[in-house]
Amino acid sequence: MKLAYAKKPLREIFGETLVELGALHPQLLVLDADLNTSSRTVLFKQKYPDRFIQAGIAEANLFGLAAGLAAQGYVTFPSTFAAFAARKALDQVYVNIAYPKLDVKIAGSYCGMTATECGPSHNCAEDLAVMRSLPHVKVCDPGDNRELRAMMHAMMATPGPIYFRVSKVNAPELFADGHEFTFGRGHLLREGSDVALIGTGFMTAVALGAAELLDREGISAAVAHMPSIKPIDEELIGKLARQTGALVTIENHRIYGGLGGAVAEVTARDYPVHVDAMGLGDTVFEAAPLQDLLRHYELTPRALAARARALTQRKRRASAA
Amino acid sequence: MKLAYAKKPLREIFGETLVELGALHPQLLVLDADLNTSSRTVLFKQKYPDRFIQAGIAEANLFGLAAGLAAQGYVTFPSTFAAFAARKALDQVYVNIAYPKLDVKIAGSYCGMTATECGPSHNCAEDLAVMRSLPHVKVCDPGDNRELRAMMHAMMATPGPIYFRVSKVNAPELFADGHEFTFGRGHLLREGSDVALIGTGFMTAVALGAAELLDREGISAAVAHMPSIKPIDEELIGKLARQTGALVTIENHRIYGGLGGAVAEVTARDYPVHVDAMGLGDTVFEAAPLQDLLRHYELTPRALAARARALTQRKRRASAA
Amino acid sequence: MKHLSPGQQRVIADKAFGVRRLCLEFITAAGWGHIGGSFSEAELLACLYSEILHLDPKKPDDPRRDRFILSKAHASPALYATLALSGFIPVDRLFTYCRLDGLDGHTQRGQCPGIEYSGGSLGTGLSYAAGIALGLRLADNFASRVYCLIGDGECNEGQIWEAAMSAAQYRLDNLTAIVDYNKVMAKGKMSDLMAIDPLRDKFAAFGWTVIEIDGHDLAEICLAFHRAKYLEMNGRPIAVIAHTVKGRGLPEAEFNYQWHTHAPSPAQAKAFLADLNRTYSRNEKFSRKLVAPKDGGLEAVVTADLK
Amino acid sequence: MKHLSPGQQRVIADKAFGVRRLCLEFITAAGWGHIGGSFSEAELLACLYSEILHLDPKKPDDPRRDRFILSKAHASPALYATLALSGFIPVDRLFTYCRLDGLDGHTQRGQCPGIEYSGGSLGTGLSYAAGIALGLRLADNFASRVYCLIGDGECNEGQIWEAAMSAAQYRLDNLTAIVDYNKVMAKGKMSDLMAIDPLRDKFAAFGWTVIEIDGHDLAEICLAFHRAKYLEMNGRPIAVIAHTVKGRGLPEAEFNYQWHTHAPSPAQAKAFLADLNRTYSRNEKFSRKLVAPKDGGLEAVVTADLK
Ligand SMILES: Cc1ncc(C[n+]2csc(CCOP(=O)(O)OP(=O)(O)O)c2C)c(N)n1
Ligand SMILES: Cc1ncc(C[n+]2csc(CCOP(=O)(O)OP(=O)(O)O)c2C)c(N)n1
Ligand SMILES: [Mg+2]
Ligand SMILES: [Mg+2]
Repeated sequence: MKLAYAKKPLREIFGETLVELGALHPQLLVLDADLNTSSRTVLFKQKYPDRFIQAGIAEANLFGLAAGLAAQGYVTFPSTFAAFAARKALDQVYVNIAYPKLDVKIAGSYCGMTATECGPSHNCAEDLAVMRSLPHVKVCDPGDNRELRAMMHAMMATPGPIYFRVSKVNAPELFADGHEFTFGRGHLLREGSDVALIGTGFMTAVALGAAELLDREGISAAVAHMPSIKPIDEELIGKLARQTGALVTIENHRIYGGLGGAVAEVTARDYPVHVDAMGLGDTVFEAAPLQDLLRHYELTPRALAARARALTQRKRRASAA
Repeated sequence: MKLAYAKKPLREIFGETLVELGALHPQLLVLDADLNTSSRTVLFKQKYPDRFIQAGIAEANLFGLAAGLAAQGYVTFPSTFAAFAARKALDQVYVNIAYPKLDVKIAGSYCGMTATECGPSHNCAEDLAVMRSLPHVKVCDPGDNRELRAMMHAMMATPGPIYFRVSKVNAPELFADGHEFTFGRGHLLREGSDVALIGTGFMTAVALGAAELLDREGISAAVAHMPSIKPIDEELIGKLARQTGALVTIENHRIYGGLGGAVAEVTARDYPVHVDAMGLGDTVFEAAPLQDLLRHYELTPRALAARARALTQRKRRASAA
Repeated sequence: MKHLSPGQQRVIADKAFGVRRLCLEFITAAGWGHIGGSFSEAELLACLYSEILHLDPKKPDDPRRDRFILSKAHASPALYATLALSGFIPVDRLFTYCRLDGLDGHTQRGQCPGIEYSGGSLGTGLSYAAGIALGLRLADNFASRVYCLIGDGECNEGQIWEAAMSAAQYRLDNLTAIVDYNKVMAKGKMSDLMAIDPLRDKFAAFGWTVIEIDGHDLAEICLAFHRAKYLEMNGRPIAVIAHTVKGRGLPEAEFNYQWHTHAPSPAQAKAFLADLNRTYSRNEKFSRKLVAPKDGGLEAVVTADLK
Repeated sequence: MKHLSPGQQRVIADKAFGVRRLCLEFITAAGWGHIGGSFSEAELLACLYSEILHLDPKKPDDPRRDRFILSKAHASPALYATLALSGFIPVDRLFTYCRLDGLDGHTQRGQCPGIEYSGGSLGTGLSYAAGIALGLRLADNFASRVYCLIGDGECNEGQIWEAAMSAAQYRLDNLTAIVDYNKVMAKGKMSDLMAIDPLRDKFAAFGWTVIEIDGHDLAEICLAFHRAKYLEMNGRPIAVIAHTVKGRGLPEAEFNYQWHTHAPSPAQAKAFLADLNRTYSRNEKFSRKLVAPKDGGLEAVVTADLK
């Protein structure tokens, strides 16, 4: 199955959907920390200047303001780079938003390696683990433009804190119009019996590519997409664990406590099978163009196929023994 | 085996060991953020006033100063509550300390539920997950006074960033004089064949208690203590997985991405067995005395024994089927 | 400009004394709490809740209410006591302080009527208060005002200055920050640990109108808030720097960081009440017999299960 | 007090021009980089590295060296170019900017000689610089000074004020902060987004000596640093507020936030070099043919593997 790639990057859809939601929800406010043309909240700013709040380069205050506004009945979308939401302002996100369960929707843009040339100070390979470790916060990483849009619509019907990822990547078109997003629901994109590849965000495209490579050598790989990391689709994980007995996760994130960690926590509790987690190891995403980063850190269809192949062989040996 | 409990709380040993190390290492500096009599760095302050730096109530600056000093060849021990190291100053810990691998040893006191009456703003049930998600950072939670002391001595022989937990708890005396701490090394405290209980920090005392209760009903429970959470003792985890096929972890922390997560990541990758993670769920540690918190959140020998019993039964049913 | 009648003065003074007495009682019963910062803010809270804040205990969520944010949330005992003495919560509720399902050691939004903010992490309250003030503007609510009480040590936190900068940028003159300038933080004197002087210049340089007062003088306090409310609506947020005495009312605790966070024994509490009666020439008693709690901690829990 | 000879002036002016020309070249080659903030700081860096900093490219780790911290690390291109023109790194190294195993888009401690600090997260540099200054004191090193260049937008960050407060508390007069006050942040004018005026009053209220200069006037810059070094050793850290023009030298980029972070096409770069030659009445050329990189991104990687 040949994937088409979106003409518009995810961040553009983020901005457009904010404008769309702004028309439907007068209580929706957007807050920025001097990044609006990068995050694309500028689109909302142009349409609703009175509902756009510029907090300057002060992320702690950004989230404190968003919390105070939410306490008055507004639904606030404070937006900055993932690094500054998950790292710089984590205390404010926890104590003023997560703990009191306020209605704040946090968009972490330039997530994972997608700050690219910005280098390790901006690339953020820990936001999923950090946000997942907080109480009451839903954590998501959309796979394509339609899913991001559906996700943002779902947020407005879902009270409480939500963290979701945005990037400047042109995502593959995984889904058709009318695609539905539900918190805690994943999607089986491809059936398979030997191994299951589980992706989140745009990395699911890599999983689909790997499945194709594996298919060419007669290995049947299922592919699942997990846009909702907390809560995560335990049922789908269980189904794949039973069907294949071998899972490989791939994420634009460090391999500690993110998608791989969340999946391992579920399988270890309920369906003990092998889970091989692919992502960044105990290091940082250096500065480089996206294509070079994907290759250097071996987050490619070829690399994933190799890991999946090794795991299926291991599984065969184990069952043979 | 009846446990004796230390007369002195862990934090007192932290302060005393700083003084001890101060005499051995003239380049050791201690930094405080207006908490020295609580964290007990006050002992170092009294002994080495010129090597004690008061940063005031400004945790971001605390870690920035510690990084700049470390860059000049000092080994710095910035100390504050776990909540303010892992949350308030996470960006500084990441960008100025973890990423450049500076020689900073971060003591997170009042960890987990041990801020007790301070309530959810101070109790910190995410520090292990957060610190584990960062690159280059070793993460530890000592089980008793002798281990904390050994751990701090080991740090001085181990370059690079380290995060370790301290509390005001009187820990059980798990180890004898001369106990050695090695990063990545766990300890098997009790042999067992039906199930393995894995604890970290002072929660290992709860695991030992539970093993005793299980023993009374004829269930043979191994008990392992994991003071080093990153790196973690994969060999010991593998051994326990093979021997018992059923692990229960218990930690003074939320169950996402901490000890339970680290263990599940290892077993899922290499030794697929059941891992039941006990700790705090998707909520906060409310304000109350420690004994009430342990009971309310069901982090007691009885509760752990019940979970372990259920898991062994489940395992039996599975192997029977 | 409104002045306080002797009658009003008495009502407020009674409330301030009652706050101190109650704090002594329930902090002793809880075995935990912050006396120093509760006693330094007693008059400020008594004035706010008697004369200044538009609040109705029967309608604690009235959108047109004034908002009060205790950024220095560790000093919640004085706030809880003030709420009890102002009809928001029954006095008995105070004795659930730091118990499971009781009042939080700091503050939890919505945990009891009158608590707007989940606090405890210093430095976060003024941003939150500025957010509320901004929200009131966006809702065209010009009736309500926002008051935020911050600690002097808390002014070490950079976020206070981020919030200050933004409140000036947004021209939030419906926001009043009050600094409980009691000269002492948790472990010592501000001047020794991390000085914030000249504090007036700092707020002025950040675009605020500054009013400096004696934070224990009821008339000065009320006058300052009236000025803030009626005279200073010029687009600038208002900082009231209240010079106070940490632990005010207890000779042993005054300016003594060792009473920043420490609970007295029942015996000490009795002696402290005597001190209070002497200081304020009164003759009040505790409402109940005080017993110190004990926490057996980990050992108690483990050994109990193994019985 | 030392003054600049015409000869020294020429050397510094040449370096500042060279920095701009090189930045244009390697930012274009990388297809990424911050022109606005690099051009506003060019004269500041040229003066520091020609006349002020005690640094030896042959001994970049000499403990008695001065330390320079670029807190506004996104403007690293100008620093890298300055290091190249000062003998710390070969000019070719500049063309590895933003490539794997090349120079970081911000700065990485130890990645190349002369880089002391891993930066990119705004607000963190001044604390780090204060830590170094404190470390020098503890080591009885009174020879070395610490210079930290921060952005004006960066002054929105509360951590800058935490660091400022502590540097005054520690009496770090071996620390000089330089604010590149170019009036523009990433997405617009400071005054529209989050104003920091009156900046002089802010630093003064935080206990610093303040010197205000034209950040493009070589004589004024050097004079200010000499004053900071020789005249102002009174226990107060020194803030040099350098009034600059963001994008200085390129009419299109001056005070234009759209050139805060944006790489020109090779054609644009040529035109910009012409502008530079006109502005500074020179006639320099690029050292190599410029080609814009292209990043096929996710699609390129996935489709290539499926070939
Ligand atoms: C971010 C943060 N750091 C540290 C603490 C621990 N702490 C609680 S109160 C306190 C001292 C506060 O001093 P001040 O602001 O002067 O309050 P007051 O004197 O009115 O009690 C500290 C350091 C905290 N609650 N939050
Ligand atoms: C904490 C943080 N927030 C946001 C950014 C993204 N960012 C990079 S540069 C910049 C604007 C900086 O403006 P200023 O300090 O005035 O620098 P200059 O004008 O000299 O380029 C921003 C918002 C960042 N690098 N760090
Ligand atoms: Mg104080
Ligand atoms: Mg600027």
